[in-house]
Amino acid sequence: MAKAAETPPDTLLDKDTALRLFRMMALIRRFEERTEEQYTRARIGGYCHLAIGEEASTVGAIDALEPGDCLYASYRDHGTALAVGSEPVAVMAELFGKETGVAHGRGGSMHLMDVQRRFFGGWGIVGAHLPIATGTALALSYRDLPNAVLCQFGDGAVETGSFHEALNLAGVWDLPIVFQIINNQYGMGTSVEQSSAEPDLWRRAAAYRMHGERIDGNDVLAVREATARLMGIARRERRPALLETITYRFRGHSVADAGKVYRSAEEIESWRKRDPITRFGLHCSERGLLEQDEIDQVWSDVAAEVKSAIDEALGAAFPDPDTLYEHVYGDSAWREQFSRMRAGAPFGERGEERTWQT
Amino acid sequence: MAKAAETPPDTLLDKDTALRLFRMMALIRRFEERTEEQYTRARIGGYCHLAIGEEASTVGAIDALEPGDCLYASYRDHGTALAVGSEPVAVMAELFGKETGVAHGRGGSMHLMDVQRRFFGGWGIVGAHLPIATGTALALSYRDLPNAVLCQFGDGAVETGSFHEALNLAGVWDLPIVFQIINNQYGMGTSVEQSSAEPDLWRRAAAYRMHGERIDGNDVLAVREATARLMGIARRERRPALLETITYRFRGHSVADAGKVYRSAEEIESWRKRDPITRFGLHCSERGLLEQDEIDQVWSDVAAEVKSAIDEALGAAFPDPDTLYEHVYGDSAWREQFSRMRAGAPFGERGEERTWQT
Amino acid sequence: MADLTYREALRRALDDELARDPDVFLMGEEIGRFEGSYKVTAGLWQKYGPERVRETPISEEGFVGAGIGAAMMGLRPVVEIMTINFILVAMDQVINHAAKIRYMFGGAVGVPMVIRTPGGAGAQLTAQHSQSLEAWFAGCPGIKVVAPASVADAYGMLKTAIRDDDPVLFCENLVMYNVTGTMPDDPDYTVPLGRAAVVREGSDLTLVAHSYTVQRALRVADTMSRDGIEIEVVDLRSLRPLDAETVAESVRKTSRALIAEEGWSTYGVGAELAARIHRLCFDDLDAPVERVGGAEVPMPYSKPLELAALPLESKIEAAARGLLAESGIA
Amino acid sequence: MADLTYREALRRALDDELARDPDVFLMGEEIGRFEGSYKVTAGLWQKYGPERVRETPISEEGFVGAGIGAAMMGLRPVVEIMTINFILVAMDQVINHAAKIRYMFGGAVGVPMVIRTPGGAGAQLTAQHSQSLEAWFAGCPGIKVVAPASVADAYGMLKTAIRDDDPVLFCENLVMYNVTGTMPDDPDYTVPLGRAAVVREGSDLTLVAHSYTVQRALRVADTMSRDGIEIEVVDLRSLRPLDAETVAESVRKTSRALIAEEGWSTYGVGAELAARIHRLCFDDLDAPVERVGGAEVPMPYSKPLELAALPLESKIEAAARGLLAESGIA
Ligand SMILES: Cc1ncc(C[n+]2csc(CCOP(=O)(O)OP(=O)(O)O)c2C)c(N)n1
Ligand SMILES: Cc1ncc(C[n+]2csc(CCOP(=O)(O)OP(=O)(O)O)c2C)c(N)n1
Ligand SMILES: [Mg+2]
Ligand SMILES: [Mg+2]
Repeated sequence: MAKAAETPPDTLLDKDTALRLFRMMALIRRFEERTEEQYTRARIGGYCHLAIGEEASTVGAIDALEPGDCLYASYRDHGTALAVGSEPVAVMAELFGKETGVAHGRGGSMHLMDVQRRFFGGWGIVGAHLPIATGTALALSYRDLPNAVLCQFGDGAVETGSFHEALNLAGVWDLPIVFQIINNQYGMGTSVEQSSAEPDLWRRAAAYRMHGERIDGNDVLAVREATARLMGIARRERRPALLETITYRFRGHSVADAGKVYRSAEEIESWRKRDPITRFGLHCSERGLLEQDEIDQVWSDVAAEVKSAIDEALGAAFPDPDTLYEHVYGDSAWREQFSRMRAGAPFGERGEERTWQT
Repeated sequence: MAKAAETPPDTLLDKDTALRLFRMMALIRRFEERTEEQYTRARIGGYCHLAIGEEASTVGAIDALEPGDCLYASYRDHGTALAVGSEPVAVMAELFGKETGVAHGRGGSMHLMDVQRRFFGGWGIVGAHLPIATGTALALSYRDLPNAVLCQFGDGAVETGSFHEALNLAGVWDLPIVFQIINNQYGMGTSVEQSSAEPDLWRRAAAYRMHGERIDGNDVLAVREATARLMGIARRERRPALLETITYRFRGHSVADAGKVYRSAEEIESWRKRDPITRFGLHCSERGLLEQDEIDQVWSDVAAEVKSAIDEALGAAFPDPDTLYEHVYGDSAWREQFSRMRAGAPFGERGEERTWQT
Repeated sequence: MADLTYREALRRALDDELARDPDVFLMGEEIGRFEGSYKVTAGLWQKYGPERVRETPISEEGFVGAGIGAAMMGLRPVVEIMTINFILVAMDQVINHAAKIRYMFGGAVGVPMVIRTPGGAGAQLTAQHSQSLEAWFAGCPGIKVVAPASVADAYGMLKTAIRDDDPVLFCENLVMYNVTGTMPDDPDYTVPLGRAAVVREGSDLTLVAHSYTVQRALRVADTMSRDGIEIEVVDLRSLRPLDAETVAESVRKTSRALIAEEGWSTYGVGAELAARIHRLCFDDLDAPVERVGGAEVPMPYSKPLELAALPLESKIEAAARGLLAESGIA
Repeated sequence: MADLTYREALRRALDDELARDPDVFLMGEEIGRFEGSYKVTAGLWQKYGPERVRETPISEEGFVGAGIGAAMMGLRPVVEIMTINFILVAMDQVINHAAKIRYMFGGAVGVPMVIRTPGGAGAQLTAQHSQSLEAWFAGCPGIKVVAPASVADAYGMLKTAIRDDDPVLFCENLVMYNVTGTMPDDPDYTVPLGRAAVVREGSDLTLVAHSYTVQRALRVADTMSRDGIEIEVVDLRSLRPLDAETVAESVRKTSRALIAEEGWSTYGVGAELAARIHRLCFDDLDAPVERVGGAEVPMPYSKPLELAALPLESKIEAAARGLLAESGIA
């Protein structure tokens, strides 16, 4: 197990990389803050799970992916989509439920994805995407492709049966997959100690003879190094791994939760001091990689980018209600058959059979 | 981890105990052999899973239970029921589907039980009774009772999500339960190596900060000692444990499986040499605990006992088909309502409403 | 008579039963400190402590199973599944275990457990969080399935369910929680399971619904009443057993039946009900039974699509008018 | 035309598709060395190797999920669930995932996966191993549910299902495996999904069934034919989508409909069908649609009880005669 303090050698870090990582974390932070605001203005519906504070765990890991690698995430996925490279405007449009959204407005906040970029989604049933991600790793192996899967999920997912079955399958079948626990220390209001008989979650790997490792998830370089290393082993040696990145969510579980009943103000404050973005900024300026004015410039750039994403997404069209039945099934014959169904009537019943309109 | 060779001190063993253990294993062996024969004579239907060869794992563990302890088992449960003390005739009657069977003919081979003796069943969905057994341990703890639960299952069940969720709950809630893996090395035709990323199944306990231990499941004394010790800890300290007993089934998975495609004749033969009953008999005679004529007497006694169980069970009545709707629901008002339903008609429809008979 | 919310009525029923019977305990995710994802259990953890209001990890299969095992010992667990969508990971425990134990074991042991869980849609929660799956459970012998649609029923039926000796799936609805209504003052008030109720009388058409859709049905009836059309609304209340006789009685009077539900129509609650009504009222019907349900799509996120998918009042009304037209009333 | 068993027809379809398309692979418990619990995959592991005929641990949730994730990459997994009873532990993967992915992701990715699984009862397998749960899946948008009842359909529909771009639940039946029938010689023979078939013509009553119950229906029709009563038997073949029009056409001719199924009637396949028939044939029916299903109990072990619970020919015949009597034919 690598220790939290073991920041990887700085040789890894050139200016371009530093800027890219910093910029992406800043973009996500800004995007999430404005998302919260858009939610309170009722432009976004449903659940809205922010990952403010967890940017290093997301960005560090995703930055370590190579072309052809595949990614899965939980519903707390706004940052994931951005880190993968999806256009902020397409992500915001999805949150607004617009036709130009990444999922054409069908998925919303919890189900962002970008199959072109091999981001296979944001998923809403805790733990359930682990077996699915495992199947994608199986497909890579079946096709003898040189890539691997990164599957991210929360600490709460570790207690689901799906976690166990997925890790065992990955282990016994030697699949190229890295399971990343983004341990923000709570599943809604339940602490890891309360939900896990083994609160050192990384130790669960041993149950599958798998490599397990815990790192400081607020250290973007540590996350990036560990992910790159484990994904490398997965790609080359077809050996899966479990990576636990310790982080914290500053906000509540969702926008509806103040996040204060189950944790103390001191605890939150202590984590704010470890803000991954501030910390990485400091790291970079100390090492002369980024000047303060460059940092300031990034912040104003991302603010502008998010603003224009919002503006553009606001102007986009909602899906046409007449397309309601599209995409239930794939092949076109079926699509046609189902598109003529009358909304609300039993399946397969045709609108034109009735004289009255709905 | 206790080693396979560490047979517990003989001081544990007095003549009565030796006789009781030997007798029970012999009874089970004989009962199972005759069951197989009854099955081929079509007096028993459905699946029929024999545990010939596994007697020490069953008897040793169950002998360690104290009054008030609760027991759960898988569908391979004929020996379990006998070991618990259910009448052989009631067990055989169940296999014959008779009203006098332990479950009044409703459950059959896979669902034996004896609630009076706190044997809470034989269960047919692999792994699914582990959470249920955990709930019974929760009830013991809730009621502050000084007992514990013994939950037995096969090696195949270890890969189910239920295993993971149950062990985690037992661990995080400090429940009085011992999970016993009766590792007969195959789930149907699949070997443990093939299905488990960690084939040392006992090591899975560590994932729940739980004590894990593997012992020779063909050594009835070792099984008894380990179970007694771990159940003692569960009772007194409310600490769960995982106990793996290594054994072997001489027959196929069920009477329908010859059991030879997936394992070699040599392998089977090598295990026959480790027959738990022969071995315990030898152990007892070497130590002067049982004379050969006593052993012979046991074998002829149990043969007679099984024979009379068969004879009596054969003579018993089948359930009255008119009782079909009994026990779907518990309270009597409901029972009455449902007993008037017409078989085959939608739920709640009354027989007398129709003029024609079924 | 006091006015309160559906949520508060449920909370009181839990509180009363916890106080009344030491064998009753609650179990579920976030039901303690967090007060329940939808706040139904607010204050109970503080009042009864962590043993009787037991917070669980995210292990539905595990803790539904644990509820069964505790119930087999005579306790009366009330298990909360945060929403009905998540019960699918515990489906085996509910269907293959809770529902079958008493029978399979020849009557020797029962499972007096309640599973409380809200279903429903309408808040843009998308495909994995917007389902109404109760019909599937209602098709399974050995469990009872109820779905109260009023404040008084929420209170009275939850108490009855907790006292019942068999597993009861107690279906709540996300949109109902804030609905207010009156509740009888009687602290011993209970409502028997298995009986439908005529919640509005009318002569022109019988509109049958359950859970939140009853509220929609009542609004449709009010609207159409302004045009002189009187709709009789039947609240099913219980899906298993199904009180088809109360429905049939109404249909015999009105000669027309429309069933509305939030779930998918095909193989849904309305399918069974339509089959029953036709059977029981074959000579009374002026037109075939009509059904309105949620559009048969995984629920989309975008508001205009979601609205197009929901069985809104406008769609129920259109179907009612269509049915009346079909049977000669314009 | 060759005579072979339903089991062998399935095996050939798998063999043909494995040979035809390298993206097709099989996955499930005991399907390799052990040749499948019911021997449907016999010989395929030897022929195609362990990558294409993948044996799994007892982890239905895990490997159904893995099938989904592989299908999202464009592979065509054919997953075997040993019996439909065990699919309940993977229900979340089927309903919340396989069925919703294409829609939820705006059409960007589909799940071309087949889940093969046998249901049915009759061999004293008891409550946890005797269910027919297909109606529940048939109620879910996003999946297709089929249940072939003949050797030719077993072959032709399995091939079509494997080539389909969406998840298909392919329901087999334990009792069917040894049933023999004829199969067309054409190696390109396929059967489209979603179409019912009239498998016996008749004028007096339409008897609708699916899966093994079609065999029972045909026997009942033969028996009653000796008394001069001609029953038309419709094999549904597909439960989602449901070809109600083919059924209705038959009922318009016979004026009477009886639905038989192995599962529980209430909220079962027959419920939906009865609702549809009444709707489509309102003016044609001489009597309300009648249903026969498995008794609504967890299946008991004991033979006399099991026989009492099964929808045997005698019960179907009695219901048919009752229906004829009710509508004036004695
Ligand atoms: C199977 C299931 N049960 C319950 C829920 C409700 N739920 C949504 S998020 C959540 C907490 C998850 O915590 P964690 O995995 O730590 O992720 P985090 O929210 O911290 O990112 C719960 C219980 C769900 N979505 N799925
Ligand atoms: C969830 C589930 N999947 C599959 C089966 C079919 N099945 C019955 S027994 C068995 C093997 C179980 O092996 P193991 O747990 O080792 O017990 P053993 O038979 O060796 O006693 C399987 C796969 C089942 N009953 N339940
Ligand atoms: Mg978390
Ligand atoms: Mg085994």
